[in-house]
Formats: sequence, C-alpha cells, structure tokens
Amino acid sequence: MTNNTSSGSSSIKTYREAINEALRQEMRRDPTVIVMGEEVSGGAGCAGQDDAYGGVFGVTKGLMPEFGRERVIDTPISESAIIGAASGAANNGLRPVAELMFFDFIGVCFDQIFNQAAKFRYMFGGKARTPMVIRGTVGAGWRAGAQHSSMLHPVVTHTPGLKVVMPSNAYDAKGLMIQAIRDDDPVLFLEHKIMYDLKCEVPDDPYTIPFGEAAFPRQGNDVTIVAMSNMVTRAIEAADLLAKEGIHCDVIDPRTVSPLDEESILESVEVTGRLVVVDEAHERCSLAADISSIVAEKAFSSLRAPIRKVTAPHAPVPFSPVLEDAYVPSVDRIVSAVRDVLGG
Amino acid sequence: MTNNTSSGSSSIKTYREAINEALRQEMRRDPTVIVMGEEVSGGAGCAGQDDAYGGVFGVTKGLMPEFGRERVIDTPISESAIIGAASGAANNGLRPVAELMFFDFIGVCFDQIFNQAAKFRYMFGGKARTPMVIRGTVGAGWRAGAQHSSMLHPVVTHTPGLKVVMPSNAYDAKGLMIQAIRDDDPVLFLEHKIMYDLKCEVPDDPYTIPFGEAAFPRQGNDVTIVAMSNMVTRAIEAADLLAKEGIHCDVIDPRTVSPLDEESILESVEVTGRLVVVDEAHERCSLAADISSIVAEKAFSSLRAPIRKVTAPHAPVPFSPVLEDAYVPSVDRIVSAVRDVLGG
Amino acid sequence: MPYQTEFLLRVYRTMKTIRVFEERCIKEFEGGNIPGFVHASNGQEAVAVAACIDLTDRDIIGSTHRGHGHCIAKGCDVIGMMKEIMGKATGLCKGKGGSMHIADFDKGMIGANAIVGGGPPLCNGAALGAKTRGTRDIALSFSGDGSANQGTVLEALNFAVVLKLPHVFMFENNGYGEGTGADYALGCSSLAERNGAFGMPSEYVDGLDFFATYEACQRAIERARNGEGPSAIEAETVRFDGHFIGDPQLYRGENEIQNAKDTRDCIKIFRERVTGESWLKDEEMDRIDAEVSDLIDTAVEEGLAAPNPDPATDLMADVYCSY
Amino acid sequence: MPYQTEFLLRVYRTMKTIRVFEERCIKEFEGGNIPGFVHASNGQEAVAVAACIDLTDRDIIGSTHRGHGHCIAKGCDVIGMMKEIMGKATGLCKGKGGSMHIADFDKGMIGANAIVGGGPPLCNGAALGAKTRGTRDIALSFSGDGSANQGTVLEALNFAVVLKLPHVFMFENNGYGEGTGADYALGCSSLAERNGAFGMPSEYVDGLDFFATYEACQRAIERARNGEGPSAIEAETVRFDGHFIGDPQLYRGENEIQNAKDTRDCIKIFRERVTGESWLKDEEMDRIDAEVSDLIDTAVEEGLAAPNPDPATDLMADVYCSY
Ligand SMILES: Cc1ncc(C[n+]2csc(CCOP(=O)(O)OP(=O)(O)O)c2C)c(N)n1
Ligand SMILES: Cc1ncc(C[n+]2csc(CCOP(=O)(O)OP(=O)(O)O)c2C)c(N)n1
Ligand SMILES: [Mg+2]
Ligand SMILES: [Mg+2]
Repeated sequence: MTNNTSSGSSSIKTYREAINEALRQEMRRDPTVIVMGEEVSGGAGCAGQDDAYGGVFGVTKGLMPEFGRERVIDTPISESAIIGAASGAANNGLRPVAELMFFDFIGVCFDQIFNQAAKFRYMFGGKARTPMVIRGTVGAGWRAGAQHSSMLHPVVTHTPGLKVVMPSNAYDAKGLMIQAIRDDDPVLFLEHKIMYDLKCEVPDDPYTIPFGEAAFPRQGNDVTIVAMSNMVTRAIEAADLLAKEGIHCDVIDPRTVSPLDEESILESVEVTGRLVVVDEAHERCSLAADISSIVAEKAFSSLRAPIRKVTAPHAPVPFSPVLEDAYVPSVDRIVSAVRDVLGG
Repeated sequence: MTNNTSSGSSSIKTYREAINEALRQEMRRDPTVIVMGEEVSGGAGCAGQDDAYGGVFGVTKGLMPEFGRERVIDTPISESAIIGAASGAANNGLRPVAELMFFDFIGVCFDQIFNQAAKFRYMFGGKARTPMVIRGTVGAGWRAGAQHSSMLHPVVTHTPGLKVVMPSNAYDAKGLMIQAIRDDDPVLFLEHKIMYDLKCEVPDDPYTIPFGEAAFPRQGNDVTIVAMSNMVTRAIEAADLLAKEGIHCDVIDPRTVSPLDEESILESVEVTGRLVVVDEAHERCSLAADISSIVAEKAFSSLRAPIRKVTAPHAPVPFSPVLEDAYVPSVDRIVSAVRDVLGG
Repeated sequence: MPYQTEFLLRVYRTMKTIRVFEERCIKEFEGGNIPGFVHASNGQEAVAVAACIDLTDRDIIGSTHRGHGHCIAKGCDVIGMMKEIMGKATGLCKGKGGSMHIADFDKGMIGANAIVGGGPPLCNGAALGAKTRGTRDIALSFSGDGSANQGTVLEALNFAVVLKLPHVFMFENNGYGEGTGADYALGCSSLAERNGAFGMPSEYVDGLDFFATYEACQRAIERARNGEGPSAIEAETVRFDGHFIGDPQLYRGENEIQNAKDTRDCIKIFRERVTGESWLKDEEMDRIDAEVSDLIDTAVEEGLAAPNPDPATDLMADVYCSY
Repeated sequence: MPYQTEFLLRVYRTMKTIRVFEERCIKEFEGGNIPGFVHASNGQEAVAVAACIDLTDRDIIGSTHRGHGHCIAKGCDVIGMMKEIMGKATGLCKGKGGSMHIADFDKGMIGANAIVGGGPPLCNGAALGAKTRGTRDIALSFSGDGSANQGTVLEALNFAVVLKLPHVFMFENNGYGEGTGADYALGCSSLAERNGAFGMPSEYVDGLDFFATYEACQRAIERARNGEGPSAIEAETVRFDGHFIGDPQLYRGENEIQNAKDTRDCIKIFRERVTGESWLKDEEMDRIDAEVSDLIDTAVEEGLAAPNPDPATDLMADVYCSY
C-alpha cells in the first residue's frame, strides 16, 4: 500500500466531507475540473437560495458558491445528456465529474457509459482520452426500494474501459477521488449512501491513493475475507467478533474493483487457504463470483475449503425495513460463512 | 432432459428458420402474441415492398404478410419506447416479442429492462405479470466492431426477475422460443448472429423446452466443459478433437443461464473433478466466473484441479478481422484449457 | 347545472382524501412511522382527480414518484396504501414497493415509478394492449415538468403518435423538479407547444381549476377512446410540500408556499366555485371532510397495527411467476 | 461573385472525394476487401461539406454510422480512412474501429457512432468543453431522420438550450431509417419545427443545394461562435445506395434511385449552378475529378497493401490509458 499522503495536518471528517474536500481541492488546483448533475448545486431558476442542495446528499455543497455555475452545473433530468456531455467535454479539454444522483439511474444512460466513454480509447486506436469521473450513490439501507438501492458494480466491472472505485471509508474516499479526477480514463466512483456520515481521520492536504492497491483493515492467518464498500464495515465487525474466539481473519478491501488487486487476494489465500467474499450485489455474475473464480483458478492448490460467497439474494431490494435488513449481507452471515469454511 | 417434443414430422432447418417457425406457430395459436421492433417487417411508409427486411437478419420474415401490421409492428428507432411498450402491453393482455436488432442497444433501454420489467412482480407484491420476450442478437464474428458485437448476458443474468435464454442450435432455439413466449416472466432470448445459418433436424410441430434444463451434446468422464450459445459449437469441436486422443469431455450446454441448471453441472464435476467454462463475454463478472464460483462453493471437494475459464479478454470487440478472430475464444484455447486442468 | 351533484361530491371527496392522506403522510413520516423517500402531492389534487375520475378499472394509469394522489384518484384503497407506505405485509404491494413503487393492477394503476420518465413508455404499452385487443380502454401517464426532459418521455411522445395509441400524456407542471425551476430546466418557451410539435393535440390548462382540467382530460380521453390517437396536456399546478418529505426547500422564495396555500389552493378554488355557483353546499362538503378525516385516521391506525412481512417467507417470494 | 474560386474548388473537390470514396467502398466491399457493416453516404455530400467546410480542426464534429462523408469533409486523410475501413494496422484507428467507429481526434472528428443517437449528447459535451475553456470553438453533430426519434437526441436538444451550448444540430433527412420511411417514423409534420419547439433557432433547407445548406450552416455556426447557443438544421437529402452496402432495398419505389441520381444529385446540381453562374469552369472540375480518382485509387492500393494489426501486441493495447 503506497499511499501518497501528505505530511500535514489532519482531522476527523465524514465520508461526505472527504469527498467534498477532494472535489474542492481539485477544482482549485485545476480549472478544467467541473462538476455537473441534477441538483449538484440546486436552486437554478428558483426564487430562493442557490446551492439549495449541494447534491441531494450534500456532497457537492459549497462548490457552486466558490466556483460558480459555469463549473458547477445543474442540469435537466436527462442522464444520457449528462453523461454524454461529461465524456464529450472530457474529449475536449475538461475533467468533468458527473453525478448520477442514484447509480440506479444508469439504466437511462448506460449506452453513454458502456458503449461510448468506455470504448472510445480502444475503438479509436488509442487516440481518445476520456478523463471523467461518474459519481453515483449505491446500495441498500435507506428504505428506498427496488429502484434506488442497487449496487450494480458488477455491471460496470464487467465492462472493459471503465475503472470502478468503491471506497469504504472517508480516508480512502478522499484519496481515491483525487486519483480518479487525475486519472485519464473514465472512472466510476461508487459512494454507498449508508456511509456518508461515517468518520475517520483524514489529512487536510490533497493526496492520492493509487488504483489497484487493496487495503488491509484486519490481518490474520485463518480465513481471508474480501469485502468492498459498505460491506467492509461488516466484514471488520465480523472479524473482530471472531478474533475474540481466536479466529483471525485477513480482511481485504480492494478499494478499486477494476483494476482489482488480485495479487493481494491470492497472497492472502495462499496463507489462509480459506476465502469468504462479501458483496452487497446480487449473487449471479457478481464481484463475489468474480473474485471466487479468480482464486479457484489461480490459488486452487492453496484452497483448503470451499469458497463461500455472502451476497444479496437473487431478488430486487425490498422496501419494507424488515425485508431490507434481511436482504443485505449481515455480520451474522459473514461470521457463519467464516465458520463454514473453517469446517465449523 | 425432458423435452416436450411432438411425435410428428421434422426437417432440416436453420437457426433462423427455427425461430421464425416458433414465432409463426405461436402467433397462430395465440392472438395476444405480437412482434415489434425496428424493421421487423420493414418498408413502413415506403413506396416499395412491405416486409422488405423481416428483421435485418430475416428472422421475422413473412410474419407481417400473415399477421398484418397490427401484430407485426415496425417502430421508430426508440428502444426505450419499444421495450416499455412491450412490457406495458404485457401488463395489459398481450404477449409481446420485442426485438433489439443488436443486443448492444440495451444501453439505451436498460432501465426499461432491469429497473422496470424485471422488478414489477416483486415490487408490486406479486400482482404483476409481464409475459414478454426480448429478442436480441449477440456476439462477435460479423466484423461489426465494438458497438455491435457484445454478449452482455452477464449483465442480464445478474438481474433478478429476468430469465436469460441462449440457444446454441436450431432445435433448442425453436423449443426455447415457444417456451419463452408462453412463459409469464420477462425473458431475454439471445440469438448469436453467427449461428443463423446453422442447421439441424427440427420438428415441424410446436414443442417446448423447459427452462433450467441443460443439454449434453457430448458425454465423458475426464473433464467437464460448460459452454453456451456460439461457444457450444467450439466446445464440441474441442471435445471431438480431444476424444481422438482418448480424453473424454462432458460438454454441458445450460441453454438457459437464468435459471441455470446448477445440478447437472455439479453432478458432472463430481464425476470429472475438472471444469473448463467457456464464455464469449469479457472475463470480469462473467457467466464463466459465475459458474466457476458455484462449483468452487458447492462441488469443491470433488475438484481435482483449478477451474479454468476461457473467455473473451477485458477489451472491447475489435473491428479488424485478425483481431476479432483472436478475441473470440477459440477451439485451440478450449483444448489447451482442458489439457491444463488435466495437468498437461 | 352542468355537473351531477353526485359527481361533484365524488370529486370533492377524492381531492380531499388526497389532501388529508398526504398531510397525514407528512406527519407520520416526521413521527418515524413511514420510512424511505416519500413525495407528497398535496396542492396538486385537482389534476389527479380530473385525469382519473372518469376512468374505469380497465383503463390504465402510469404514475410517478409522486403517486399517492394518482392512486387515490384511480380508486386504490387508502388503507392498503397506508399499509404499503408503512412497509406492511398487508399493504397493496405486501410492503415490497412502498411509496415510490406503489401499484394496484386490479384498479388499473400499473405503478408509481421511482425512475423519472419510466412511466410513459409503459403506458404506451398499456395503450397498445388495449388497442390490439380491440377495446375502447385507454392509458394515461403522468409526468412532471422535470421528467418532460427525460429522453424516454420525449421518445414516447413520438412513438405514441406513430402507432396512434390511445394514450393521454398528462404533464403536471408544478414549477419544480426537485430544487430546480421548470423555467430553467425546460429550454422551450411552452411545454404544451413542445409536446404538440410531436404531432398530437396538446393543450395548456390551469391545473388548479378542476373544471378546466377535467374538460381538457375529457377531450383527450374521448379522442383516445375513439381511436384518434394520443394527446398531451400540460396542467400548471403547485406543490405545497417539499420535493420529498423533509426537504428544507431553501430554493423556494420567501412566503412562496404560504402565498400558494392562500391563493393557489385547488381545493379552496373548487369549493368557492361550487358554492358560488350553488352547485354544492358547504355543509355537504364539511360532512365529507369529517368522513375523510376518519378514514385517514383509520388508515393510519390499521397501518400501524398491520404486521410486517416475514423475511423467511417473503424475501424471496414473487421474484418470478416461476423459476 | 459571392464566393472565392478557391473555396468553390475546395467544395467541389471535397464533395467529389466523398462520392468517389463511397462508390469505391461499395466496389471494394463487394469484392470482399472491406469487412463488416458499411453505410455509404453517396448522394448526401452537399450536407457534409456545407456543414464542415468552414470548421477548424479545433471545432468538433460527432458523426453517425454513415460517417465517411463527414470525415472527409472535416479533413480526415482518405488513405488513413480506407486503411481503417479495411481493418489495417495503419488505419486512422489502427483497424480497431472500422467504418462504423472511425474517428480522428486530431481533426476534431470525435467519432462515427454505431449507436443511433449516440453522438449528439457527446457533442453537447464537446461544446461545453469549448465554452468552459472560453474559446470560440463549436461542436456540430450529425443525426438522421431516424435517429431524430431516439430519446438521447431529443433530450440533448433541450440540454443544449438550457446550457446555451455552442452546438449545431444537423439533421440529414434522407427519407429513410434503414427500410422505414421518415414519414412513418416521424410523427410530426415537420422535423425542423419539432426541433425548434425545443427553444432553439431551427430551419429546414434543401440539402441538395450546397449553397442554401452552407448559408444555413453559416448562420448557425456564427450564432454558436458568438455565444448565442445552439441551433438546428433539417437538411433534406437523398441516399443513393442502400442502408448498408449490400442492402437489396426492396422498400424503395420503382426507379426511385435512378430518378434520384438523374434529378437529385447534389454534385450535378452544384456543377450546374457554378457553371451556369460562370463561377467555375467544367475543365477545372474535370481536372479535380481526375485527381480525386487517382487519390482514391491510391487509397485502395495502399489500403490493400497495408499490414494487418498483430493480435499479440494490438489486441490488448489501448483499452485504458493506464491500468
Ligand atoms: C432517472 C431519474 N433521474 C433522477 C431522479 C431523481 N428525481 C426524482 S424526482 C425528480 C424531480 C422530478 O421532477 P418532476 O418531473 O417535475 O416531478 P415532481 O417532483 O415535480 O412531481 C428527480 C430529479 C430519478 N428518480 N430518476
Ligand atoms: C440504438 C440503435 N438502434 C438501432 C440501430 C440500427 N440502425 C443503424 S442505422 C439505423 C437507421 C438510422 O436512420 P437515420 O438516422 O435516418 O440515418 P441514415 O441511416 O438514414 O443515415 C438503424 C435503425 C442502431 N445502430 N442503434
Ligand atoms: Mg415538477
Ligand atoms: Mg435517414
């Protein structure tokens, strides 16, 4: 893990604040960085306050007052136009950060992501550069129902040409966002909406975290647990519970799932011989399946037990809180998967 | 394999003819079946012939003359409207078969598929029924380049509420299409464009093939090969080559990938202990990964070698014939994967 | 008198039911009894009722994220609705949909839609179903001023014209898409005109005037039933509450909401008109007010008392008809 | 004379280059030297040239599946194009794009697009880039009569108006989307009018008349450069070949194509005009014809001789800038 952190001051920041700070610092540094989307400022064409929302989750709050409507652009509800405008602008001198208020809205602009931006560089023989970031909120837990709670990272991870970032804490969120903005490829930056208020110590100065390098929030030799985004918190909780019983888990947070730090996962499994992959996405063709298959191919001889996936079921996200809570992979399910692979 | 085949006559038919016949027979049987899409007839609003195309690959040829424009509907180039119209009509008494000329066009109508049709039944507490079929052509081999050659079955297989059918020959295509039309859930029927001219013996009367039941084009005890769609042909070719050397492969064609006949795959691996999964989709979060992960979880103790995936690379489909040929998983690559898992 | 008393009473009762239902949703949401994102439609009742009051259960409506009013106007059971919005097992959708995904197929209400612009393509389909089966049933979709800019809505307009579908496109222009002004997000000078340019009859109405809106809907519905194809209506209306319940609404002008409640309340306007014309008496409407209030009290009580779904049996139920 | 001789010669040379290039593509396709799906634009030359002739390399165009003419008009190297269309390693896109995905960023041509409606949203972005960076550069997108019905195109129109983008939307109405008549698929009575209803200046021109089209483009480009926002043009034109090369075109009327070639050939019309007005001499244009013919011969020869990409090094190259 080679984080290019600064040596200056730091403070406790929320995930929301960390992303906001990353955006603000990059916009100050580089005049070609712009932010666009629905309500990224809010109040356009209204009688009341400007910057009325700063994003419906408040992530872009304060950017418009500082950088103006020319660089913090409220748009009509036209996601294909938003993403198309971001990538076209990326092809013409800007580094846009476009927001999909909910990543579920990918459905109305998927072409502009998977068929256009993702493919330009390859199709055009390496001549295109499309340095854009698409921010989107993912995940269940808000009682927002089937159309506002999806993960969808498997869909974009499947797609060549895209990079996919899934920060699990405020520190990573800031460093990865700055990296994403400076990156020359289209990056999908998936923010789990349940994490916006999670806090940790975050440096005040800008810093980057390279893509494709996992973090290791817990170390252990008994079982490898790979988890990303919101699931990292649960994996850590499970690991801490199990540690009390003397079961030591190696918790790996890939941080970016495309590119994926295969090496760290394989190295860990070579030691533990046991793997549990936790993924809030539906199980079929998921990232859990993907990581499982990589290990089953490349670290087979180290495996001492079946690989267990802990995922959401093959069902849409239900609205009712009792159902939604049962839907999302729980600490309990992670704990019992670990026991399972230990032959418990 | 319980195929509900009729006992009547049969003849050699192409994949294209088999699908056409299925559509025609179902339209005769059931007046609520309609066909819609771009150029499904062709010639609307033109001075020349009607039914000028019958689909750009000729699959729906002759339907409009028999059933009229009321039931064979040429549409504007508006895929969200096409898919939305099909599912709305399915919710209101029809059994539409909508065509996406190229399944790559899912990008402009993905919302109507994954967020709407797929979720209605669940979101609405089991009250909705959305009996629709979406036909789409998939796959490389036509030198059609990055935006007209995708597979994309992993994306829809990931999505709960959808069924995904990938026939690998004319016989299956007919039986699965009739099943798809009679099915009460949204079904994605993926036709590999390279197979339209492939022929085999196909019964003349209507018959259905149930979903979730694999076919076994080759049997053997040495290595299990799972392949779907166009890759079945190549898997069979590889198996036949290897058989000459005394290596006997169990080739499994799931025919439908959602639902998936897990049981047949697991049973086979229990015997062979070795698995190669062939998938024309990109490798990350692919169906190959999915099947590999199922086996690594549920038949781990039977596995005697690493599972090998043979997939397209993590790159868009290139245009140049030499590159495209290198892109698509080849018989050679399947053969060497089999040798690999045999420890060759 | 141009309208039957019974009709006017029904209109009043329906509008009032929506109003009280929404006000109660706001209260219950604030009290923690309703989870999730909830978009209230109080202020916009006249449009919902004008559009739906004459539709049959076989006519289809497709709604939006702001769908409670449309549901009630289309005849959905308010008790089942409240249970649904509270996420209960006996709700209209067994608690799986909630406010943003509420539906009642038995009543021809094929769904709220949490995807802006999701509904109009579906209503084209419902209309196509009705047409192909040779009925005189129609479909009616609701969209907002914001959703009017979503490509799916725009292409649905053209599609309906080309296939001559019995589809009424109702655009409720409440001046806002979340916290963005309609004047900003709509580049055109007139939404009604833009809709009309797609090749269908299109009109603008004052959506606070129930009667004007009702008449425009009647014209459009009649055309659709007669096989004359789609129509569009832009109804200008006003949103009394936030975009979602809990929205601080910083983007609204000073006193804007209070002014609207004072001078642009479609229910007050209706009452003034029907009493002014001596079509209805205040007492009749006061009696309805009391009944509606009781009904909503019951809905909340029953909603609170209703059982939660059971994850063991319900989580995986109804993903498919069969799998 | 209202135009410089040099300009007119350049216009003629460019139109003619497109014509001969397309005719040769048809021949080479039929001869098996060009793989894949190829859409020729012969017949539509005047629009491409009118739209692009005055653009600089920093102005951006976004093209369609029928993009050869746009490329040539924007100044792409025809030899590099032919190599690309033949799938060769030294093609404009190293053989990875082909006809449907040809691009040349150095010339401000950001891509053909095999997805109908894919381009206009991207050109909004290019226009936004130009505007935000404070330049006077513009973007121009091409769409067809068929793609005009794609939601992405429709919402891009509104988006451009709202953000006042320097974007010219050029709609080439050649009467067909594949084998479907524009009159069928466009529900509106006038595409130009429908575009205008989005709130931008919009006009209809005869796309066979180079001069009329050029002047409309000049007006729109000028507005864009001056920060006055987007405009739309509908140019009526004619497609001489099939939708794709090899299309049997059963949907076309008897003698339709021959009649068009006889009476609706934009190059003939141009020649008649410039000779009639004594602006150019036939000999000058004949000389250009010969030069163009040589150039295209060279392009084909070099294309055929060019090396194929090497899977070992090229298959996985350029998926990312870095990974
Ligand atoms: C595709 C999509 N984009 C954005 C949103 C977020 N969103 C929900 S409602 C809304 C505003 C809709 O405005 P309008 O159509 O005017 O309806 P109103 O809220 O005024 O009833 C937005 C942006 C969404 N749900 N779906
Ligand atoms: C999203 C999408 N839908 C359908 C197609 C198939 N297709 C390619 S070109 C075309 C017709 C386009 O018509 P028009 O816009 O008029 O352009 P023209 O071919 O006349 O130049 C169609 C339907 C496609 N490539 N992309
Ligand atoms: Mg609104
Ligand atoms: Mg056309």
